[in-house]
Amino acid sequence: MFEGVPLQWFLVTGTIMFFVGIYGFLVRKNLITILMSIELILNSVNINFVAFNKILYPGHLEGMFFTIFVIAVAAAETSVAIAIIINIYRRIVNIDVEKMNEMKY
Amino acid sequence: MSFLTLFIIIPLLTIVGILLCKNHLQVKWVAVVGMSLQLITAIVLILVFLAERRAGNMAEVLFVQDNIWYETLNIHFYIGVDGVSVAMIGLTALVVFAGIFASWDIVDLPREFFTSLILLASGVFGFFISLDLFTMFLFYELAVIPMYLLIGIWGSGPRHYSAMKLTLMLMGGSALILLGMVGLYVNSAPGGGPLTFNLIQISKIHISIESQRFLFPFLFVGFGVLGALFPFHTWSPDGHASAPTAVSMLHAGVLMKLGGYGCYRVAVFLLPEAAHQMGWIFLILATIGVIYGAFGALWQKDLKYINAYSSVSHCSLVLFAILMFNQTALTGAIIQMISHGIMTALFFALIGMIYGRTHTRYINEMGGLMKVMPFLAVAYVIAGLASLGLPGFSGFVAEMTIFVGAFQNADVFHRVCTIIAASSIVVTAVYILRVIGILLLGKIRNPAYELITDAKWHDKISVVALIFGITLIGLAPLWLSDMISQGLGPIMQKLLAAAPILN
Amino acid sequence: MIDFSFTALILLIPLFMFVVLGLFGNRFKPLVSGIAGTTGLFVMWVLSLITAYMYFFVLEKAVDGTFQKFLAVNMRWLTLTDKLHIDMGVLLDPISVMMLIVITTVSFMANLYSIGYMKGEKGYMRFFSFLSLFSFSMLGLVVATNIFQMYIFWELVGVSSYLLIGFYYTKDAAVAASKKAFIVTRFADLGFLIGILMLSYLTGTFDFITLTGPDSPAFTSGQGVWFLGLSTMTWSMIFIFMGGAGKSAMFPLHIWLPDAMEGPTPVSALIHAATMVVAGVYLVARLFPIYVSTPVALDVVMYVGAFSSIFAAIIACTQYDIKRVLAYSTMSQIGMMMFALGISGYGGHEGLGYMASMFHLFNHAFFKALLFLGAGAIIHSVHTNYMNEMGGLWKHLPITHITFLIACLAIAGIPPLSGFFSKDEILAAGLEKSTFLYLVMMIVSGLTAFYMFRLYFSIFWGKQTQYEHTPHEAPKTMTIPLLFLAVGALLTGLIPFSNFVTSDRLPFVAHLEIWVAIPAVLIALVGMVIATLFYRKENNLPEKVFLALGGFSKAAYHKFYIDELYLFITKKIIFNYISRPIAWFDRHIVDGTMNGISFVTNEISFRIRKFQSGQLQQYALVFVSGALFLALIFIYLWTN
Amino acid sequence: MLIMRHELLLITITVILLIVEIFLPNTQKHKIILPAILLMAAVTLVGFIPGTPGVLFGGMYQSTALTMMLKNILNIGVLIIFIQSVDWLKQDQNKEKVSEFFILILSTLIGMNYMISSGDFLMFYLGLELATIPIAALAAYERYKEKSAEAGVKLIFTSALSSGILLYGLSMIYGTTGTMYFADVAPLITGAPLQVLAFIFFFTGMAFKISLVPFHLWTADVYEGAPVNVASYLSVISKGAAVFILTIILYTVFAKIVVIWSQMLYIIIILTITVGNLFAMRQQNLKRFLAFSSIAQAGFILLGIIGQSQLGMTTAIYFVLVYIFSNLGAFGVVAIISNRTGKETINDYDGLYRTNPKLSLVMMLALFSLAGIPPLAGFFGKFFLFTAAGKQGYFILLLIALLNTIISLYYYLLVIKAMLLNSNDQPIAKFKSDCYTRLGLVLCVAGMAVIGFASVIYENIFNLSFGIF
Repeated sequence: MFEGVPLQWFLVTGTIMFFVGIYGFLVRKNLITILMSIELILNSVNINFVAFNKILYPGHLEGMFFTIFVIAVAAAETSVAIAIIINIYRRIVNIDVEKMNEMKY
Repeated sequence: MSFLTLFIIIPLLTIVGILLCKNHLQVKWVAVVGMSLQLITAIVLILVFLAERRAGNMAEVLFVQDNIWYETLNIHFYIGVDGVSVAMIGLTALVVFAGIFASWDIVDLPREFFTSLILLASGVFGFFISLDLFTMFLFYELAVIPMYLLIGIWGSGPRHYSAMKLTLMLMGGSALILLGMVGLYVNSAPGGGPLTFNLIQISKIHISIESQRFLFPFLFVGFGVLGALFPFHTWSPDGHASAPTAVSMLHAGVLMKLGGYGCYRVAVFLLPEAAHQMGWIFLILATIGVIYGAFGALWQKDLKYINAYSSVSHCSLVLFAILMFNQTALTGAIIQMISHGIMTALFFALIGMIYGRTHTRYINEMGGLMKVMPFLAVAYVIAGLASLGLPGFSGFVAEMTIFVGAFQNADVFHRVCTIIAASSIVVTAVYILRVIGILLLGKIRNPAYELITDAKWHDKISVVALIFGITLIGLAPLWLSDMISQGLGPIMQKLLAAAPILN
Repeated sequence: MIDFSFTALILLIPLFMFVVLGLFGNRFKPLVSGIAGTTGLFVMWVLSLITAYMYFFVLEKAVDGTFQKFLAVNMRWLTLTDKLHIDMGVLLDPISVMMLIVITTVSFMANLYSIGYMKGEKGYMRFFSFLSLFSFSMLGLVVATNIFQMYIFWELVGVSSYLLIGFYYTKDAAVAASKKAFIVTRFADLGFLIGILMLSYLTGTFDFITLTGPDSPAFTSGQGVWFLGLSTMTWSMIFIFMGGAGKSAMFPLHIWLPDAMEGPTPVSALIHAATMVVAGVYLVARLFPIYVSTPVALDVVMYVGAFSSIFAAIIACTQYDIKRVLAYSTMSQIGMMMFALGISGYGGHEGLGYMASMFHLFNHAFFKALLFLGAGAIIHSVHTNYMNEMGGLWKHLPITHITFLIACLAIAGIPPLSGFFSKDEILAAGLEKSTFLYLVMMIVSGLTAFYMFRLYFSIFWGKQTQYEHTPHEAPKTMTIPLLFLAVGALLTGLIPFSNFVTSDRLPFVAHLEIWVAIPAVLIALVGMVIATLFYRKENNLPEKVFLALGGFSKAAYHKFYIDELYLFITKKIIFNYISRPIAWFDRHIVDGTMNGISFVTNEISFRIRKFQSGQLQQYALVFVSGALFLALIFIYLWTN
Repeated sequence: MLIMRHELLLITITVILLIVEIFLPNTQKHKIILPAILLMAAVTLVGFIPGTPGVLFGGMYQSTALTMMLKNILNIGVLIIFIQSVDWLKQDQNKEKVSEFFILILSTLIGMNYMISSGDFLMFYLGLELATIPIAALAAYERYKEKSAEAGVKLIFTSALSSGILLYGLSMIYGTTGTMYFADVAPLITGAPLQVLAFIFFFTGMAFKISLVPFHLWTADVYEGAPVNVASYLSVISKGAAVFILTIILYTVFAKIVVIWSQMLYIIIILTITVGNLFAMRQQNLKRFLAFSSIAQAGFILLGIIGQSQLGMTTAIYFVLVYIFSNLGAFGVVAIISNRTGKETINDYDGLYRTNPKLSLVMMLALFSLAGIPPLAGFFGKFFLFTAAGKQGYFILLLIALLNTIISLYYYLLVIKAMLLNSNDQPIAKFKSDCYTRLGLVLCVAGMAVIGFASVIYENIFNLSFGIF
């Protein structure tokens, strides 16, 4: 269904997503939303992989596989992250990233 | 298996013995036995060496032992001695021996004290016998580091500050040395073939002038820091002032000699052209150091500071002589190292003993000690006379050899430096006599000192041993100077070969 | 050819005595050590007399009729370069043999004297061991075979003088004096050393025989102009003379000599009158051929000698401490010797001054030692150094009185006593050189006569002083040396010196210059007469004259403020303006730099700590920007 | 199947531990400690049996003598950590989650092993994540501590970000080369700007693991917050593994753009060493202190990598080996003391020698070894690193590094000063450490003492490693 859509579009989309993700990571205060922006980054990566695979190297499916694995790993990562976040929420009823600065210098 | 390895094995065994000891007394006696063995071995070494030479064995280095260690890096455990290192070993053994007795009264953690002291000594011995730059550097650092603990734990005054300053400055020096040694290693095989740290091999090849010019300052300054090269000498006064007796003895007596020896054996020997080209810079520094140290000593009130500055002056004289690049001056440099080593060790030993009795090191708080402690006082006078270069003591031999040698350089620059340096003997006389006058002669200022006792037996042993060394060299220097100047053959060939390349 | 190697014993005996007394002296009774030391020196004395006899009368002369100059003993001590090496040995030639006699005689006498003089002193054996050390070093100096051996013993002499001056080490004055003596001479020795370095570099040898031989390298090399229009050789000889001037207390390096009188009197007699202080003269005489080849240097010797001579003579007239008077007279007499060397030429009658100088040295040793020992005896009995606290001692100390009088006559140059002859030769030689200096010397001898008899009268006659306990004559051990030396002072002048000691070792006949002698004697008599008028009876003439001369006499009384000048230079300039700033510089600049480095490092590490803010997002920012930064750099670098 | 020996063994024991864990009642959990250690020891030993090199999964997994050796090194390190952490695990608050510690550590170790012997970026990525994520859980291991949780957050989020960036780089590599296999990628690396960008993104991912400046900021906080043994694990094992794989990839995959990455390393080395030292100077908490010192050490390791030659790789690996022992020695002492007394700052250590001489001796040796003082192994490691860099002609870099060694010596001496020189009216009380801790420390000291002199170790590493040329 994507016939004729040039590669650049995908890449541009991916790049935008990537930097949106980075931006989100840098500015959002809520740990959950930061987690979401990480997901954005990973998904931009996925888009790249898939697009490359589909358009440039349609021969075999490395990119696809990679994407699948990335998704899986992301899930694992997220779960651990959320576990820790919950743990923190239990103690200080708050998940504001800026509160996480007990250790510094 | 050359018997030189004994010089490393004996101290290590001594350390093991000390660690096994039950009580303080045992520790001391084990240390004494070990170091006496070391001294005997050193004397035997000197005799055997002289015998070998007399038997016509003119090899560049004797008693060689060469075990391959790191094959792919071509690092060897390669030891051997020539006249110079034999002399230095003799010095070290004597000073360490005296040092053990001088630190007889250590009560706080004696086991640790003697362990680090002997560790230091083994480092020095290793440095002098090793002919492979890697092991040389290893032993060098091994000798420097225990200093920190020795000064920091058993020292006096601002000991933490001094210890830290001393260690960091010396380690800064060794950092430069390491850079230079790596540079030598990299340049050690210009014609292809395996790179090597082997000092003798490197001395045989010709390193390109550019890399020589790059490496020489690092090596010379690096060793110069330990050799109290102006203006890198500033660790010395504080360090000596804070160090306990035996440590000052070993440090000024032996450790500072590593600097001079390294300057000669590594920097000048391996990089002759660069030495010829850049020597003048360091010659100026050394000359300044000679005068500067003497005048610095003139103003001090603290015995150890006085002696520290005079050490700066004498050690700068060593570097000064090395930079004269002729056989006589170099011989003088080595003799000066030995002479100053014994002499300053004697000084520090006496200062320690006096301090232990009067609990002050400020000369104008003492006075008239000649009455209450004749033995120590007379010994101090002897040390003083030796240090101001009185004939019959080693200092005279060394200084005269240096000056005569230095004066053989015909150009005005060297002449002027020589005369300036020579004028230091007057200043030396002034501050030595000033101290003797205030400290020992005159009336006893503090009535409390009427009750002071004279030297104990262990004090006497260490003092007498050192005085014997001074007078032996002072009265019969011929064997020593011949032994040394034979050892200087190779470096002279290189220097002479280097001179025409430049002119 | 006789084997003279036994002369080595002359050196070894006192060395042995020194070691034994120094190490084990405190085991013996004091008296034992004194006697032991003296016997040692006696043997030494006898040996040197034998040496002198055999050298001058038994040993056949060389083919050209000169006294031989040869190495009795020689051994390598230290090798410096392939050419230069220091040897230890014994060189025999007329002057060294003459000095042997002088030194051994005087030191034997002084030792004998000290047995009585030092009785009951603390550190008796220390004193005798030091005396032996001194005799050893002094002998080693005079028999030195090469200039470096001479330098070595030169230093040893200096140190033994230091030890002996500071013998009463609890007296601050003594300590200060010894320090001063050592440092001043040390400073002079620096010149000596530099001179040796230059000379040895130019000639490539230390050896005296080579240096002073007929075809010495010193005559040819180093003649090029080097500095201030003088040749290198001239400069080296001037530097060497600096050393000699220091030891011989020539102006301006003389300041240590008067203070040196803080030492025990026998020491003053031995070291600071007879032997050590003439070492400078001996040095110049030893290198005389080279000095002759460098006339400028020789003129320096002459002028320094002449000036010091009159300078000291003037001061001597104003002092009250009898030992200081004697010290200044010593300086003045040595100035004469230097002057005599300075005006002398080489060879035959040209070398009259040389001969005269040596002759005067020889005589001076006797009568000056006699004067000092006499003064010692006086001080010993009246316990004061100041002549204005004495008077009328002639009936208390008959022997001392007689011997002292003889010595005074001798030094004043009254015939037929020894001083007359040598002084006559000096003046004769001076007259040949220049009239002006001749007149100066005349004034000096007049002054000499004056101050000696001023001393004599105010001690033995003058006012009748009451002493708390009546003075008594010194014991035998002290009077015997006095008598012996008095005999010496009477007779030594009759020795036909020019038959033995001459500049080229070739005997010649020096006859009495009657036209020189008469005015010299006259002026001496004038001096004596004035002294008699002033001091025979107590009167106020001296004060009148003193005041009449006003500022000049005051300056003379204060030794022309030379000491103050030195104090100013050392204490003020060197300590405050050199040493102190250096110490400050070292603490604050050099050390400060090192501490500054560490401080700066600390400061930086403190400043940059805010990067570790603990904020997760700030970390991320740094992370990302770091990545992008690298990317920027390297893509940029790569594209061009 | 023997090709995958290491991984399989680890997986097996992990599974065994899991099963045992299930059947153990909560009060009995600590019984698992000894078997776990023994199993690990067995695995470590088995690992030394020479195996047959080969490839699996069509080259995604490749096992060579080199990788086996690297895995063995890691195994030894992990074993020591296990032994050292016993004392800590036996505390009450950890009673019922003892086995998690072992299981999580082992799974990260598996990840590292896969990462090391990966022949393909996919395998590499999987290994990387497997090696990272469980550590976050470990960092937050002490639930009751707020710091611990914070450490977990910081670690997991930063690692997620870095792996995201790394992945982005990988995607571009894929885009430019069309393959993920190292062997196929290598020839296609041309240094086109996109590839350079890709490489840099990839590199930041690794730099995060090795904690190079400026990607290091998480390190100190995580080390401080996490339990000491986890911190030591982070500082030696995961860092070491990352160094190994980075070296391999740089030398194989990116060999063609060596010009670029050597320049880049040049900058990063200077930054890392200097910043690490400057921060370490001022630290009071020993864990933070060791964190920054380990950052500086990482910079030194890069000196070997920048050597580009067989010598360079050898020295890097050799130094990691030395560093494992030295750092574990230091961490071991910190761990036991903080377990027994809860004291972690340098001032608390004042006068330690008077009360606990042996411990402070070990600490001193470890610090000296880190500072590169002979005759300890650290000296040899540093010297060889410098030789490697010098052989490549990086003398200015060398000079800067050497000057930094002085700073590092300074702060190591600060700790030694506290222990030996300073006096203290209430020093840490004398206590008797259990046999596990002693064993662990003895192993470390033995390592520090032996590795330097036993040149055979170095020679082995040398024979297995390779250079670009």
